[in-house]
Amino acid sequence: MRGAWLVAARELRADARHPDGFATAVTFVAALVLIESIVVGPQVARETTVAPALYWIALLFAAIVVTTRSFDRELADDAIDAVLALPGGRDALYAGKLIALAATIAAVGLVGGVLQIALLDLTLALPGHALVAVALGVIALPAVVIIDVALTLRLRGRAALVPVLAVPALLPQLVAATNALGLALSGDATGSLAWSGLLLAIALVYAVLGLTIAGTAIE
Amino acid sequence: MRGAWLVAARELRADARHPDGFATAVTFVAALVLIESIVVGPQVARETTVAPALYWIALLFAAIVVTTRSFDRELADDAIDAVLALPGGRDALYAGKLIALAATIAAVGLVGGVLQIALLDLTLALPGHALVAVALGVIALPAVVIIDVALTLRLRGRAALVPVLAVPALLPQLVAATNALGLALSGDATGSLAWSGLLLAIALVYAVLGLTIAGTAIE
Amino acid sequence: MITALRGATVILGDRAVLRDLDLEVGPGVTVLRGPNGAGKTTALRALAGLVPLARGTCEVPFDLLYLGHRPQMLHGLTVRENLRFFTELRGRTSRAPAYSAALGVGGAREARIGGAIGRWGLSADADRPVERLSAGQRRRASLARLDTEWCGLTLLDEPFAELDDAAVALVHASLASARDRGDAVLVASHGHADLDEIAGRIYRIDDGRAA
Amino acid sequence: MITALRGATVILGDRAVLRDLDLEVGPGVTVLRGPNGAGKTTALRALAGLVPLARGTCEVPFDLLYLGHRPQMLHGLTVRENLRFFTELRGRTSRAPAYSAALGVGGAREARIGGAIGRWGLSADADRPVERLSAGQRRRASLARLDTEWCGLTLLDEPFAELDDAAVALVHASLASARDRGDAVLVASHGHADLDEIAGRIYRIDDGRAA
Amino acid sequence: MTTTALRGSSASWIRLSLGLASLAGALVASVMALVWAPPDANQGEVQRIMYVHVPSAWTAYLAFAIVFVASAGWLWTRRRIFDAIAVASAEIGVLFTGLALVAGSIWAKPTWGVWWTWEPRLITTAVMFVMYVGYLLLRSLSADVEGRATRAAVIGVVAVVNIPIVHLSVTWMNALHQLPTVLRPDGPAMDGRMLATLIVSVLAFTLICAWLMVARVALETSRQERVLDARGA
Ligand code: HEM
Ligand SMILES: Nc1ncnc2c1ncn2[C@@H]1O[C@H](COP(=O)(O)OP(=O)(O)OP(=O)(O)O)[C@@H](O)[C@H]1O
Ligand SMILES: Nc1ncnc2c1ncn2[C@@H]1O[C@H](COP(=O)(O)OP(=O)(O)OP(=O)(O)O)[C@@H](O)[C@H]1O
Ligand SMILES: [Mg+2]
Ligand SMILES: [Mg+2]
Repeated sequence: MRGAWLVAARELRADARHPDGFATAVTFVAALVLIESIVVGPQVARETTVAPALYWIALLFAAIVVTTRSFDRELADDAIDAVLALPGGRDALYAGKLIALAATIAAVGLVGGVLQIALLDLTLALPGHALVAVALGVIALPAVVIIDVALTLRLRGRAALVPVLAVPALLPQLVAATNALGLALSGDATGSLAWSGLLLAIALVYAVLGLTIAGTAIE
Repeated sequence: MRGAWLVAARELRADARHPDGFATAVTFVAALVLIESIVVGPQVARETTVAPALYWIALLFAAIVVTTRSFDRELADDAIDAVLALPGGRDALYAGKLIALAATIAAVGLVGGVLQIALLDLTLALPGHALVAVALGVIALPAVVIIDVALTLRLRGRAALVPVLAVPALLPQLVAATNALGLALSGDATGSLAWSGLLLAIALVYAVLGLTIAGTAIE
Repeated sequence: MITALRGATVILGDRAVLRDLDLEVGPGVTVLRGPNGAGKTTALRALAGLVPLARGTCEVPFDLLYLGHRPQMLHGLTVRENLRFFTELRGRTSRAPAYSAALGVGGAREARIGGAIGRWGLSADADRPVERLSAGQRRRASLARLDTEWCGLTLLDEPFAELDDAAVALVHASLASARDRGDAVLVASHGHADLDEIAGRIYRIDDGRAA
Repeated sequence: MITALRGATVILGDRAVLRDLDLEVGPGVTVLRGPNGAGKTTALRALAGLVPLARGTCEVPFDLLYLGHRPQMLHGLTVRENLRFFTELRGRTSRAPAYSAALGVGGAREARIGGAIGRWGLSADADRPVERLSAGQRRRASLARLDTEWCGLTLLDEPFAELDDAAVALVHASLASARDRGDAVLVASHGHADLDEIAGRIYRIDDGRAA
Repeated sequence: MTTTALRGSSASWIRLSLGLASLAGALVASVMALVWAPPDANQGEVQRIMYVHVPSAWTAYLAFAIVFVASAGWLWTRRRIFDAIAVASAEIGVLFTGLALVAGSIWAKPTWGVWWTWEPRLITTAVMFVMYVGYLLLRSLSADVEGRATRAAVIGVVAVVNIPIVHLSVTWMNALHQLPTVLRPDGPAMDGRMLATLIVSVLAFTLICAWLMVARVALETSRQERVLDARGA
């Protein structure tokens, strides 16, 4: 696992060099939240059950986007083969990308969340609890999506297959994250923390599962 | 323009060889409609204003997915350069992809529509009018998305950039298509046809615009 | 003169990759030499109209065949389907009726495609999708276009890369017959000294300039 | 014996690409020859653990350096950053403490990376992102790993592709010094007859079998 | 040669007897379901759909559990037979999930007034269906025997969590769907003849499942052998 930090640093350096990836992911989240709000109507979109759900769906798709982008870079000139041929390369690749992508998605989530609060004029009763929910909810996303992207690495139709594989697997996570954030919005501290606890459990399970199978999953 | 049909045939042949691309696009639409309906709740999702909006959003993202896939295939081994270096290659590429992708998206839209009707238990008052709306609404999607994908062809962050460029450009189209389909659902024949007329106009404008600038847009 | 770059300057990213380059391509084989990073690929792409000039002019003839660094075959289609697509597209878009006729239709065209496939040693792989081929096989498939779509002007970027000896000999034979037909071929290559024997003219560039 | 394939069969898609192949790599330079599509690349990938065997066995040593058909550098990072990443990662994951120490840390490591960049003629391009390099420059960057991460076993797939004469000579020098160190190098190549002079052992394969 | 011939004939004998047994089971179950079992006190005749709906769902569970075991077996041993079993049971599981969905929908229309509604069991069943369709899509996309098996096995291992989720989903929130009536801690709560019919239907479906499985596994192994034999050609 000692290589994980190196891979993460490499990932974040390439991202920082070209922050356009981050910028587009944020714009993507904003556009999705905006368009979905227009569709369901502003009253509905502001409800404390609907707003967090829209937020997490947008974040899930943003996670798919940044993960795919990260692996696309890896596929150019077969860069990934060089890492896979190193001892412990597969595990380092998974863990490193997990760290880097969780950090990126968390940043996208923070900016996207502030945007959504501003756009929909939401009042956040418990900001601290909301932060905890976002921080914990953000880990499981790359843990699952990385595996799905890795499984479909050189396949045609990857762009469509990843959501198909990831959405069902992340449904419990989406439900828990929506509830944790929704209760933080409406001011139910204990309820929010209980769901956040579940989020932590889900994140741990998926991360451990991912680390276990990454060796076989990454072709 | 005589090369357009050849390009379209090539495109459709490669797709037919691997219909999994189509299958995943359909599953993608189904998954998106499913998850969005879960989020906004079944009562809301069935409303004649909301259901068509969800449908068109899903179809827009499916269009982005199939178009990106189509150009990804083109980028492998620089295949696109060979077409661009041929006389009239750029225009043939745009027009050919427009034909092929409109056909593919129309097929995805039909299957996805049937799925949505079944899933949400919708009653379709005017099936004929709905078909017209889908047929016309489907043309503008690739007309715009192809240009956006072509503009971002070799850029990082393309996956996120395309929706950001396409969604605002297609907002009038989404509104018109949602209304045309919604009125067909609720049984207002003249209203639906009026919006379909607007859809036709939008499709024509975007297709002509696309043909005009394709030469410069495709790098 | 079939094509020429005159005072061509190309800027890619932060860097002037070609600077005031003059290059004339007439009938016969012209060779463009230079070390790695000299600008050979960029010069060919400029001639093919794939890279804009910041300064200078480029006379692009209507019809040309550009075989780039990578094999340029569409993944998902077989070798034969790729070759057929290119011949048909060229036949349809070419402004010279005689030329489109010469490309053949139906049976004649299929026969020529089959002949090219056989000549480049791809008979066993002709109906496999190109992404399943080895690097050398894919390069051969791309070079088979020399036989199916011969052209007044052909641009070849490192045609020998990835080829085994048998295939290298085939490229030499193709170059010789193009020269004998009076067509123009521009070959970019760093090594392959034996090219000099067949070359009518040799340009040397370095760092984007004539050297 | 440093590594070996025994009775190796590899099936890719619908096709048996290697069939019952035996291949032994000992200290010194071993050359793998064969025409286009023979299975050279696949044999190297099998040895690197990148392709599963359908039958047979492969003894992969813990540490190896695999330089494939393509340059394997991460786009978005510079040449120097790529080289630094690989050295560091190898130093961290290697089980041999002496080896990780030899890879150097801090100043010593940076000096070695700088030396490799200079030797492969990339000083002017070391701090440019790799996607802006020409094909030959990118290949040189990849080969610079021979100097920064020398290894008990090195697998080279067509190392001469895209290189100009100066760089070809550098590869030959690297092969000679690896042999003198007693390391094992396996080179897959179709041409380059001069490899035979340095080769301790030459395998010929065709259609996935020993030929 | 003799052994394979022997194995071949014994395999086809098993297949034949399983086929006959499934046919017999289907006949008996049909008669019991359509004639012998009493109509439901509240729902009347439509309730007979249960004898298709419930066995389909349970057979799908069984098939997906086999996918899990076989996927783990492949990842552990890399023996091809596990991959063949995994793909066979995944297809059968998708088939029977589809059947349960369709039968459930047909049942829902007269009893609930809609073909489909949004409540936990229905959603989770749909999600399970999509996930295993994804499994099959993933397989169909990759042509490499080994790579395909490994990719699919990863999903086959992960997707098994759907079974408990679907089963337990009725206990979440205010479910519209039938609460456990048979598989519940304090024993089945159902008319005796209905229960007997249901048990026979479940047995019949399990037999059909086994029959399909044996045939599909045989097909898959012969396919694998053909690919392996390409090396002799
Ligand atoms: C599309 C709609 C439906 C779906 C997807 C569905 C799905 C399922 C599933 C997956 C099971 C197996 C549960 C388990 O044992 O873990 C099941 C069982 C069952 N379903 Fe449905 N169902 C649907 C509609 C209906 C309707 C309309 C009825 C009756 C009004 C019904 C009655 C039952 C009954 C009685 C059981 C057996 C419960 C037990 O004893 O445990 N279902 N259904
Ligand atoms: N992914 C794949 N699927 C199916 N067949 C493949 C695949 N990759 C390679 N092959 C086939 O395997 C054979 C060997 O390929 P390989 O790339 O190992 O050859 P090679 O000796 O390296 O050839 P070259 O000299 O052209 O690089 C070829 O016939 C090729 O068509
Ligand atoms: N997209 C780009 N952006 C910036 N610089 C580039 C780009 N592509 C190429 N260059 C630079 O332009 C110069 C010439 O590149 P080019 O590919 O034309 O060289 P070449 O002569 O074909 O080299 P080789 O023999 O390695 O193929 C190189 O120094 C390279 O670094
Ligand atoms: Mg070049
Ligand atoms: Mg090779």
